[in-house]
Amino acid sequence: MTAEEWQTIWLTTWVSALSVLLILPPGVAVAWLLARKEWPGKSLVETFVALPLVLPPVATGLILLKLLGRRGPIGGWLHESFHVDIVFTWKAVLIALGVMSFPLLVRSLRTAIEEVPVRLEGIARTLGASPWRVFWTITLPLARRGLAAGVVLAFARALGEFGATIMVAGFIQGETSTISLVIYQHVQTGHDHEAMKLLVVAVIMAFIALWISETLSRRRRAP
Amino acid sequence: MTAEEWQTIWLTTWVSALSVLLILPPGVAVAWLLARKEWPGKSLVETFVALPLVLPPVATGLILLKLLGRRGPIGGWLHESFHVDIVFTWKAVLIALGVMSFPLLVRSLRTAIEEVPVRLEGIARTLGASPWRVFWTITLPLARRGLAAGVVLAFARALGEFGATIMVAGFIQGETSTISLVIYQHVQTGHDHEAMKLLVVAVIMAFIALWISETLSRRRRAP
Amino acid sequence: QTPTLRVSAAASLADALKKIHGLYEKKTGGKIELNLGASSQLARQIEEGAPSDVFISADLAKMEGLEKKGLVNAATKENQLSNALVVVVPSDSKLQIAGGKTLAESSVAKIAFADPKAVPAGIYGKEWLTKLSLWDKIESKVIATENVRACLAAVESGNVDAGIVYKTDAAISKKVKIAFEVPASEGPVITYPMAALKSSTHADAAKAYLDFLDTPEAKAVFEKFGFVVLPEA
Amino acid sequence: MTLKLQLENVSLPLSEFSLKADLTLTAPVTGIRGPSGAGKTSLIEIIAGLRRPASGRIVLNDHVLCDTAARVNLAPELRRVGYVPQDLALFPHLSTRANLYYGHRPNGSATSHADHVIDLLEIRPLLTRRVHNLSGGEKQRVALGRALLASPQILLLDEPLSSLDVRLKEKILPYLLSIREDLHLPMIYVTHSQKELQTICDEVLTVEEGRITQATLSE
Amino acid sequence: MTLKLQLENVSLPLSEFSLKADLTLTAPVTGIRGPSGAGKTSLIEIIAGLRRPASGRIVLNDHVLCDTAARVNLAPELRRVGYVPQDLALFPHLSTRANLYYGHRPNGSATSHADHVIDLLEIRPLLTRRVHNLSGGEKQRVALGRALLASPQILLLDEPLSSLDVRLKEKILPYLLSIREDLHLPMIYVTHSQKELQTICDEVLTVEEGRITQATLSE
Ligand SMILES: Nc1ncnc2c1ncn2[C@@H]1O[C@H](COP(=O)(O)OP(=O)(O)OP(=O)(O)O)[C@@H](O)[C@H]1O
Ligand SMILES: Nc1ncnc2c1ncn2[C@@H]1O[C@H](COP(=O)(O)OP(=O)(O)OP(=O)(O)O)[C@@H](O)[C@H]1O
Ligand code: MOO
Ligand SMILES: [Mg+2]
Ligand SMILES: [Mg+2]
Repeated sequence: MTAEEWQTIWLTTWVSALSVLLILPPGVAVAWLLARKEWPGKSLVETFVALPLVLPPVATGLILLKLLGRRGPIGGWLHESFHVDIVFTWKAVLIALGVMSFPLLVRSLRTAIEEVPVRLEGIARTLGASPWRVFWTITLPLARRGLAAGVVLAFARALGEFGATIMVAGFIQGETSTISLVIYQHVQTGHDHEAMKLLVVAVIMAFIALWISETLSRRRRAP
Repeated sequence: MTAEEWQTIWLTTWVSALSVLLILPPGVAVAWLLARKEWPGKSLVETFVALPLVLPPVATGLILLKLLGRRGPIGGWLHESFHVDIVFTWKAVLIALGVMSFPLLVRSLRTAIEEVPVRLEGIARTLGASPWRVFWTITLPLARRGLAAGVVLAFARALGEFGATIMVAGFIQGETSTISLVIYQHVQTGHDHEAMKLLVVAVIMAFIALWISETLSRRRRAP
Repeated sequence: QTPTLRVSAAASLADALKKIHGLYEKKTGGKIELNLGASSQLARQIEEGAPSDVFISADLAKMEGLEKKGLVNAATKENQLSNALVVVVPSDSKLQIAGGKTLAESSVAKIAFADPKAVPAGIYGKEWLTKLSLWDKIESKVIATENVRACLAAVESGNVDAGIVYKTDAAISKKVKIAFEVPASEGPVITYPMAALKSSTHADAAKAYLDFLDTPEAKAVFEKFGFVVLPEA
Repeated sequence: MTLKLQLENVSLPLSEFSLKADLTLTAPVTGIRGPSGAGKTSLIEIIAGLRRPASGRIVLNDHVLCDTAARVNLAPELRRVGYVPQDLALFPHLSTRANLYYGHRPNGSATSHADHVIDLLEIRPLLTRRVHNLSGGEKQRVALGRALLASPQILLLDEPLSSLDVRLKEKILPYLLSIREDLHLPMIYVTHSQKELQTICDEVLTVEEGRITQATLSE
Repeated sequence: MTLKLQLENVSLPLSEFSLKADLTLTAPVTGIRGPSGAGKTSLIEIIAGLRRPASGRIVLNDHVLCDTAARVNLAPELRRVGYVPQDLALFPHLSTRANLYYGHRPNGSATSHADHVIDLLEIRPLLTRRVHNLSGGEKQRVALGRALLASPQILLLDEPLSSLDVRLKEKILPYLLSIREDLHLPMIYVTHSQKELQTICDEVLTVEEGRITQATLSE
């Protein structure tokens, strides 16, 4: 492993993990709203959430670029107000990974929340628990398997994301060069050997992530 | 909509749907084996199944190309023995889509199967049902929400897949030109207007797929 | 009866080739299946045995790579098309680009390139600046993108000061303008080599197709889309 | 504390008939009996706030719990009921202890209230166990303990002793009696056992196909 | 058909103690009683094949159900037991009818056997209902019906009447008695009710902390 490769591995690890962490709170909220509430426009929000899965990644990337670019509505505002640039920095990688894995987290978690018996939530409330406490102590723990599955899928997707990332973050060694981008570059230039090396690294990272999630969920598994 | 666009929409629809259909039987089998059985090498198989999610799509595409190309072990054999070519035909699209969406199906379904109480399966067996019948009448129906989520995710992913498809199937109008590939092409050549049109079509298809799965699962929802 | 041909061509040729294929099909009655992609990706596909009759690359390197592997019917190879390299800036930019050296100045902080390691457009750009001994100063400012289109989009976004693309690509976007056209004398010779492939089962038809691209009506189309047609060597 | 629970024109459509309740309960312990499927559980769950009546008004000690006309339906957590459901509904992911203490509200007087309940119900050895492999009777005692520890203002017991052996029944019944006397905690007690009705109840309601009749105990 | 159920040195570790069984049952109906948490359900589930003993041998009418030494453990579906579990365990995704008929095996003699059971248990009006909103007693009757319709060779009943009202109990008990007489279907019957033991059982086992003692009914 060269120093550059280590840098790539490290960058990919923390940016993927951070992106999953960042989408967790909104992901949990959206999953709950979709699972437990009926509201007008629900199907639209659902479709909207699923979009990054349905559209080719370049298209998602292009949309993000248009939004976050210095001339885009969000990027422009950030630039004017805070002198912060998103596009072509690690922040853009973070956002691209988050957006691309969001649907996977939400769909898994939502399905799991739907399976939690409303009755248990009701019983918990007769015992004096507020809806908020019920959510944290009953709903979410009972949906933990789906949550774990969602997190694993989201993290895996973040590791593999390429199309949207390169569009919005470019390929900048050390700043935005995730494993996927580097593998792509090696494949493009015919450096199959280097590509293979990083491929193996990606596989090992996936293996570790799966293994951690297995171990965590096994610890409290009902027989 | 031009005739070509209709052709693209139609091709995408059937090839995505067919790919999901084709991965269903092995997906269900693998999900069940992962959820219910302990066996050596299980973690390896798990990682292996997750690979197409973790690797950048081009890498998966390249691997498929190496396997299925006329010089590859599988493609070569098929060419020699049956004069069947896979690469650059709709068959390659089918395979690429199936491989890319397989992990999503398996992970969702597996999580759902793990949630099915083993006790109910046991009770069903005391009533004389074989493990096979128990699977079809108890396990799978109780995991139906996870199955539906898996199918939706897989189908959505099939609609959006680009990197692996273009590698192994190329872009050939009418044969391998899925919506994703055509959108990419339009983006490439600056035809943003046409790209947008197909983007909307993809969104509508996703909306319909979600709506169908909603309706199906709502019909038999427990309150 | 003219057989169906599969042509693998660099994505930047998409519009021109679609038009020309219309003419070809009308004239010969043969059908063309056009496989569009990045040149590097097309080369990989051909290497791995994907069925193809003709390859049109956006640079010489990809074609040579295949030639070395013995996949190209060398007799049919010709370098007939060319393109020009341009520097684009956002259409409302006040930046004046007088040449390569402006790019090395501090007024230009970030430049988008189609990946200079892999994508032809970027490789040409790098060659040009290397020739001017400016590459070392510029390399750290480079934002590598996946392809030419992404490079344009990067300029459009306003997050880079300039980008290097083909002249034909610059026409795609209204949000960028050409600030500088690299003179043919200064830049590398951009060539789109084309050749029939050895694996082709329709060698004659492939040859006939390549000849058709040489006809005046085809050349007119190429020129209309901004390509430079090189004189016969 | 005396109980005054008013159910005014309460109605809840069930599959074959509607449950109709229009009565005032004032007895410290009201027994409820009636054939299987008569509507006993439904009645209790309306009071607990788990089911919403189609119409009617429920007032507990001048506190409006539910008033469909005024679109008032107090959330279950604000009703302070201690409900022991017929199906127990323990939280499967929590330990026995966590189940027991889920709604724990120390009741001012005795700090050892919880310990007392746990010993009385003989569930101390189970505290660290996961609930899914407790025996039927053990689960029932945990559900009863969970409701008691929440220091409710009214106990709703739906066949709370049905899976217990005679010795435990004869130990727990007097305890419930003592709660009634000492803590003045009103109860509504669903049971099929004539003996339990006679031991603990001051008044008995009979539910039949959704209709409720007040009856004397002697019957 | 006469019953001969041999449990030889069967042992199953539970959380506080081990269940030990070494006895032969020959009575048509064997009652099982004992304190809550004694091991009654565990014993039944070993016979049903839902739990695997750590050691021992179980033989039903010269048919080896389980023999840990020979690594034999007959699958539950081959044991032809009709098990009514204490927690009922209805299939939540199926209708009442589908639950009832899940293991249906028409028993040669009477084609209307199923109809008879359904009417006796008074569950005909429930047939098209989803099971999740049945009342407690309704669920219990469905679970009983489901086991009876499977035409088992032995009935394992774990407090099968605990949630039923007196009238239903007094209707179903005689039916179980008639099954015993007419169909010679042996039963193992767990209950806390002395009355049920006396009505239906020929012999009674007492389980206490995993130890099983054979007792006479008069006790
Ligand atoms: N959510 C519901 N929707 C429709 N019908 C219901 C619902 N819940 C219960 N029922 C029906 O209403 C009737 C009364 O049910 P309930 O649970 O109140 O009976 P119960 O008196 O508690 O009976 P048991 O003694 O058997 O527990 C039953 O026939 C039941 O099937
Ligand atoms: N899978 C298990 N693992 C460990 N301990 C268990 C398991 N299942 C039950 N136990 C414990 O073994 C003891 C016997 O349980 P069992 O369910 O057989 O009791 P029971 O006699 O049926 O009681 P009840 O009358 O309350 O239903 C209980 O203390 C119970 O907590
Ligand atoms: O036409 Mo290219 O191969 O994207 O430079
Ligand atoms: Mg009830
Ligand atoms: Mg028991």
